[in-house]
Amino acid sequence: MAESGKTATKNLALIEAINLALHSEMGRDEDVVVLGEDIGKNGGVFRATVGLLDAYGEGRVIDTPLAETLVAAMAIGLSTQGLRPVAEIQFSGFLYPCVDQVVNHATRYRNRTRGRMSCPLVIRAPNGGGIHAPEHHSESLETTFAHMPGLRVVCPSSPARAYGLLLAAIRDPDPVIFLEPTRCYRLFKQSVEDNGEALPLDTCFVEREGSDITLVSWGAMMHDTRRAADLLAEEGIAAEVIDVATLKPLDLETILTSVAKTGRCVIAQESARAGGWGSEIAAGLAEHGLLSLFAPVMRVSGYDTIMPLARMEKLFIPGVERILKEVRKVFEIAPKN
Amino acid sequence: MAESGKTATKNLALIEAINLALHSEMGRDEDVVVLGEDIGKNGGVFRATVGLLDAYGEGRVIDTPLAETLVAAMAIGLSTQGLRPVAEIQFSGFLYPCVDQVVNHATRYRNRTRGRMSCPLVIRAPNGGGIHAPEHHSESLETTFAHMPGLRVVCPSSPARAYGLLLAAIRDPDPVIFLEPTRCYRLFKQSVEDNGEALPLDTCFVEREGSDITLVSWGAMMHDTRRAADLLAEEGIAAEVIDVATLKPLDLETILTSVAKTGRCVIAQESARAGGWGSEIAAGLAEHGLLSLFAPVMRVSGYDTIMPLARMEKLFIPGVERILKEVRKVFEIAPKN
Amino acid sequence: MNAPNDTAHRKVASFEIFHTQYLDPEGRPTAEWPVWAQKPESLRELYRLMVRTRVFDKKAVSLQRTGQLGTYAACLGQEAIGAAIGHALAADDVFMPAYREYAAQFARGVPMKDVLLYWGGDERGMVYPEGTPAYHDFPLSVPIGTHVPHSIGVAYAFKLRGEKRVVLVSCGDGASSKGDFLEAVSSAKVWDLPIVFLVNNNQWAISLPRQKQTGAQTLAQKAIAGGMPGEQVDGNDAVATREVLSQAIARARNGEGPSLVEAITYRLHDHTTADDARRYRPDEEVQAAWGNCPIKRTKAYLQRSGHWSDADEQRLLAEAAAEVEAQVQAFLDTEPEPPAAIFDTLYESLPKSLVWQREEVIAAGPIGEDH
Amino acid sequence: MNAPNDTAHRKVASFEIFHTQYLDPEGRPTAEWPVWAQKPESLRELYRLMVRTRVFDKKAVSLQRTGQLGTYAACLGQEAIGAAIGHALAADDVFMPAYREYAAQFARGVPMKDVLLYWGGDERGMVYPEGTPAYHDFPLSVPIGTHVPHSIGVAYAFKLRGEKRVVLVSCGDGASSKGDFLEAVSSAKVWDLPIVFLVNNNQWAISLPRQKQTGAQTLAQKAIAGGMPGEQVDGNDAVATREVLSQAIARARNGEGPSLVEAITYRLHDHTTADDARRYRPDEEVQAAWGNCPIKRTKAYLQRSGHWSDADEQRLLAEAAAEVEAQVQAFLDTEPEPPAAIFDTLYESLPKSLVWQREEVIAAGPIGEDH
Ligand SMILES: Cc1ncc(C[n+]2csc(CCOP(=O)(O)OP(=O)(O)O)c2C)c(N)n1
Ligand SMILES: Cc1ncc(C[n+]2csc(CCOP(=O)(O)OP(=O)(O)O)c2C)c(N)n1
Ligand SMILES: [Mg+2]
Ligand SMILES: [Mg+2]
Repeated sequence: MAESGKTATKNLALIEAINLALHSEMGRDEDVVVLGEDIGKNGGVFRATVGLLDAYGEGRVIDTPLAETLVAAMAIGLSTQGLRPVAEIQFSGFLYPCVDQVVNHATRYRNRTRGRMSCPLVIRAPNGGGIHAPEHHSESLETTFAHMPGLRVVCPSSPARAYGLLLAAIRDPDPVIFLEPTRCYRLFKQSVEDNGEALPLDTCFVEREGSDITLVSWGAMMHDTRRAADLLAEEGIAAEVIDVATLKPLDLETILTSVAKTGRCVIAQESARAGGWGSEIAAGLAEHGLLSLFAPVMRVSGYDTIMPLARMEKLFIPGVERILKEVRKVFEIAPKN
Repeated sequence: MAESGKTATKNLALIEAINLALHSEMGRDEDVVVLGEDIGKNGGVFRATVGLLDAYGEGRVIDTPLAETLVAAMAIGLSTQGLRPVAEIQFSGFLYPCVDQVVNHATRYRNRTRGRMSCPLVIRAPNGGGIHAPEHHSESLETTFAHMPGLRVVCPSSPARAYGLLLAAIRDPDPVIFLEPTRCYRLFKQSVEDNGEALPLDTCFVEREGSDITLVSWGAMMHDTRRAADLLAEEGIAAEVIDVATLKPLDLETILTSVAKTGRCVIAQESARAGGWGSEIAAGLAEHGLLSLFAPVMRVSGYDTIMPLARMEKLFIPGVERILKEVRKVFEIAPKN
Repeated sequence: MNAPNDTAHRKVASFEIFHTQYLDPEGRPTAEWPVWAQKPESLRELYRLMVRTRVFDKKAVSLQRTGQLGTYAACLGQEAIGAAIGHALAADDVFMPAYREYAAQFARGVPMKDVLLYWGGDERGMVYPEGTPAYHDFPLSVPIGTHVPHSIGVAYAFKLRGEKRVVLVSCGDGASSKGDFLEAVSSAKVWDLPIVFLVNNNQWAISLPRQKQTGAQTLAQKAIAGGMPGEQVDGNDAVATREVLSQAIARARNGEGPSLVEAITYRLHDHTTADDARRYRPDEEVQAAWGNCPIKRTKAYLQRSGHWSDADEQRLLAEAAAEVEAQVQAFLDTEPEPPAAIFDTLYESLPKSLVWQREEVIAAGPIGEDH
Repeated sequence: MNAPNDTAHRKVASFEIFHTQYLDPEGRPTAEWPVWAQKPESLRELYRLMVRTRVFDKKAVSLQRTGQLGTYAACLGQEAIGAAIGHALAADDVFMPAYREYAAQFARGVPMKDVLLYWGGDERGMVYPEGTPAYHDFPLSVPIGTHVPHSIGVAYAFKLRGEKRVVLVSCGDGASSKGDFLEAVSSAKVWDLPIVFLVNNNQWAISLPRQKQTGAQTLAQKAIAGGMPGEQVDGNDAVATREVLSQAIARARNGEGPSLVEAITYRLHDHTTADDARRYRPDEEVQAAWGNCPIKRTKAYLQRSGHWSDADEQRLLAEAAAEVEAQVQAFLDTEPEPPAAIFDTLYESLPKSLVWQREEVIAAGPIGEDH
């Protein structure tokens, strides 16, 4: 597996890395099946499953009727029989009908049977706005799921990480919600090695080291966070950038270690502010990092309002400017010495 | 309305106060209808709707088929026609099938039609554990809903507050999720005046003043929090006790004002810890109250595990002991001068 | 399972599903028409509405292709269903559309501009003008099938108040697999609610063909699960669709309860402008379906019977083009809302704890014009 | 809507629903019995299972009444359905119960003690012994109807692997209104999956009578919405229920796809021990329903035909009492799990960030014995 010297390296967009991971894992493990709406001949509305039907056939590439509760429930049933279903929900706004099945069954069969049964399944969906899509196509669902015990929630932010985290999610023996950053699907390419190596599902990634402030984010907002760090660097501010990647279980350690060094923290999320995952991280800092903090923990976030339709969505999604604004507030209260 | 001298005062348990509020508001406003499973002849599995069928008839007291998505959707339809539906979901664990309807429609009709339509509805459900009920009957759902824009989420903690807040919820022109503390339904009685007066839906209640530490909670955990404050008082620690009551929109001001005075804060919630509403409050403190904090903000909470069946549920639900333990940690770090 | 015939077995229920057609694809009547349809002006009105809708639809697609509109869901080839709904409903009935019944919306007073605003990403496209029947209609519904059970509450409200109003809720063949739809159909008859469930069966749900959507031989028979009448109609036959809907509406209005109508049509266009149907369906199928075009057959009938001249056609096309042009212009001229709008109708009045967010958005200033 | 008969209307589908009964309430055969049932021992086995289940059921209720068990859902009067399932399924088939089919669970190897543990609030009541058919069955399902669509995934897995196994999933009349149930029924036939949907129609869903649950005349006809066979059976007739289920299972196993069986019975007990049915249903109805008791009629037949003596009855009752007593004792003797158990099977291995929570629970010590 790990003989990466022998494996092909390709320059891929994030959606292509997802497709590669699916191809690669379906080839490696015949228990992996994919299911969802329009994932067969059509290859998925975002093309994540292109080519799978031809390569693995109708049995393992399952076009489902238009019924998201059924998709989740079917994945549960498949997973209890030792298969490894990877279900696609077309947009995260249509994940809500899966919530009952996920929280009342997928996360519970193992626990309620004390290990006799299990649900090694993945539910993938594009997440977040920024592509001028119709109503209900731009929602951010990560916190709704991350609050649920027994789940893993993963939000990749780059092609290489999407590849490695999706492999990990498929191989994980428990249910995983895998939320892909829609607006990064084709935003940039990255070299991805098809080496079959999974990334860890319990670790935040420190992408960039810095001593002045810790910037924490995940998913699509990582893109803006990276750009913010670049701009800050030009001003002589060294930001440490952390990609949370796996929101649940949360690797607070890595964030605490960073904040212990920098004393400042800004968290950037796209979802509505109240009760978002940024609040969980800030609460962790308020409990375990209070004494290292020089300044308030600022959250940059979507507003507590309905995601606007396309024409106004930019007002909702926080970009680089809003991140920088909060960073400046932090340095105003606690200037660099 | 407010001529309280003329109205009857009764000593009521919380569930009786709910019933009184429903009776009273159905009498006052003929647009109020109630719907749900077993709410008619049976009077609700917890007896919240007892007597309504006899008093107001089959038209306004609607026994529905066993379909929670339908119950939520029907409430939405009713509310768009100017009625004021109050839907009961039998246990909060069965609220999940309502999530899609609530987040994708109830909270949105007003916004998406720029005010042409609206959804003045209430969905009530018992919430939380502690009554040795079967599987799925002891869940805590408040944060799942409180994260959703456009909603109000209310968790009453006493008979009088349940009465006043439920009236407010029914009269509110927007959707309200009303989560009643199951284990307090018959735990204690309180004098409740049937005066038709609603309580505010945007205010935390400072129940008890104190200068040493702020204890924040809501719903059933208020009961334990009150007892913790009593015990602390015996030790000479003056706890200020805040009942959040309306989780969304959150009145952070009142909590900040208190913490500015006490410098210490412990938040008690029954739900799973990660991404619970306690995290939202702690994050608010980490942002706006950092400079007044003498000690870390501690969260007392259920664990990040599935609510155990009855035999072990006590291990999950934090009681007075766990609250006191966190309070002691706070005073260890920041002793009373 | 064959019908058993011994004393152990007793038949307890039986059901039949009928299909109705009055006008065949060549524009020839297949039976004696209902009285209303025998008046030439009735059919001319349906025809005009279908043509105006098609002119609009084509324009909307081209606006999208030229970057002036967001994703758009065309109704090409399905105009008869919308037109029939528009004509069958009374002004104070309530229409709950899915998203391909623009003809019905136009008939009920939705300006074409509003449909463009909606797909252009502007919430004001769901406001609809006061004083029109559309003012108490529902907006388009994107989460498939989820609007269908709202009809239960709306119709219950009518019944409770003794109002003789009817709800017509439409959705696609795909939607007929959703729990929300199925729960509504299962329970509407419990209260004998005045609802017509219209399943717009255009044979495809994006790439899923009808026969993979459910094992049921017809979608009309989903009605049987709710104990209500279910029937099929040729959805490209405006006469039959209008007639079948009118009868279902009349039953509902008379207290006879709900019905389900499956209108069979074909989605001639891609699913939306974001879709490329060539990936999953053969071109021959689409070509063959053009032969069933509802506009073609209505025109053939009207012309053959001497109720429509070439001059009529020219005038209609010119009027429709002018109307669409004006509406497109009105759409393009619509300034974006002020930023505060994203908070202003969130609640009836904004909770005080959110005021700072609204102020932040205002302070950040209006968005650039890149929609 | 009456059946129309002019050239505009064409019949496109028709359906019939049958009801099967072999043994009437007085214990008299209503038709020639299937071969298997003609062997006296077959019926005696069903009878024994029903009686053991009733003895258990009564004991469970009394344990609850004396504070030794949590809320319990009795199966009084519904024993024939569980017994028929238990006998109709093959060992490696999969059974997905709702919660009133204890007889089937016992037949498949679930110890009575496990059922008590479950209602006693102990997750170990869902573990089931390795080596029994129950080991690959599903546990009881409390969120009504939500387990039904799991059958789609399980049956799909069988089909994909070419295994000739069948899933039988049971649920109540109330469950037949849930979207989860309806979505599963709507789609099972798409893949011709080997599933039997069993609707245990005991006339009541807590306080809601069957006729307020849906407008459908029968629940069997919900099958029509999925294009599969649907039929009613007298669920208090163990012969008919076993026969109808066996046929549906055989069809499924032979690749002929899913079926839906509505077994008509009556809930003689309160909904659960937490319910008081006198609030909402007349006592006369319950008294009348006792006349249909499945145990009474089976015994009447066996005795009349000379296949069951008073001595047989005495022996069975004594054996059942002893069995139940032993199981109750085993239940009462079961020590609570160690506190760490609430974390130990949450994930396959506990994420490191949760280890402190497990340690905190352990440090707090075991709970007091107040269950
Ligand atoms: C709940 C939900 N799931 C998925 C989608 C994505 N989607 C949009 S339209 C569509 C197909 C709808 O098919 P049908 O109901 O037949 O309507 P049609 O588009 O053919 O008119 C899908 C899957 C959605 N909008 N909502
Ligand atoms: C989703 C859900 N909603 C509500 C309940 C509460 N509840 C428990 S049993 C029941 C009635 C079930 O009726 P039915 O399906 O006919 O089964 P029965 O109990 O009659 O066997 C209800 C409403 C539940 N357990 N799950
Ligand atoms: Mg369609
Ligand atoms: Mg029942």
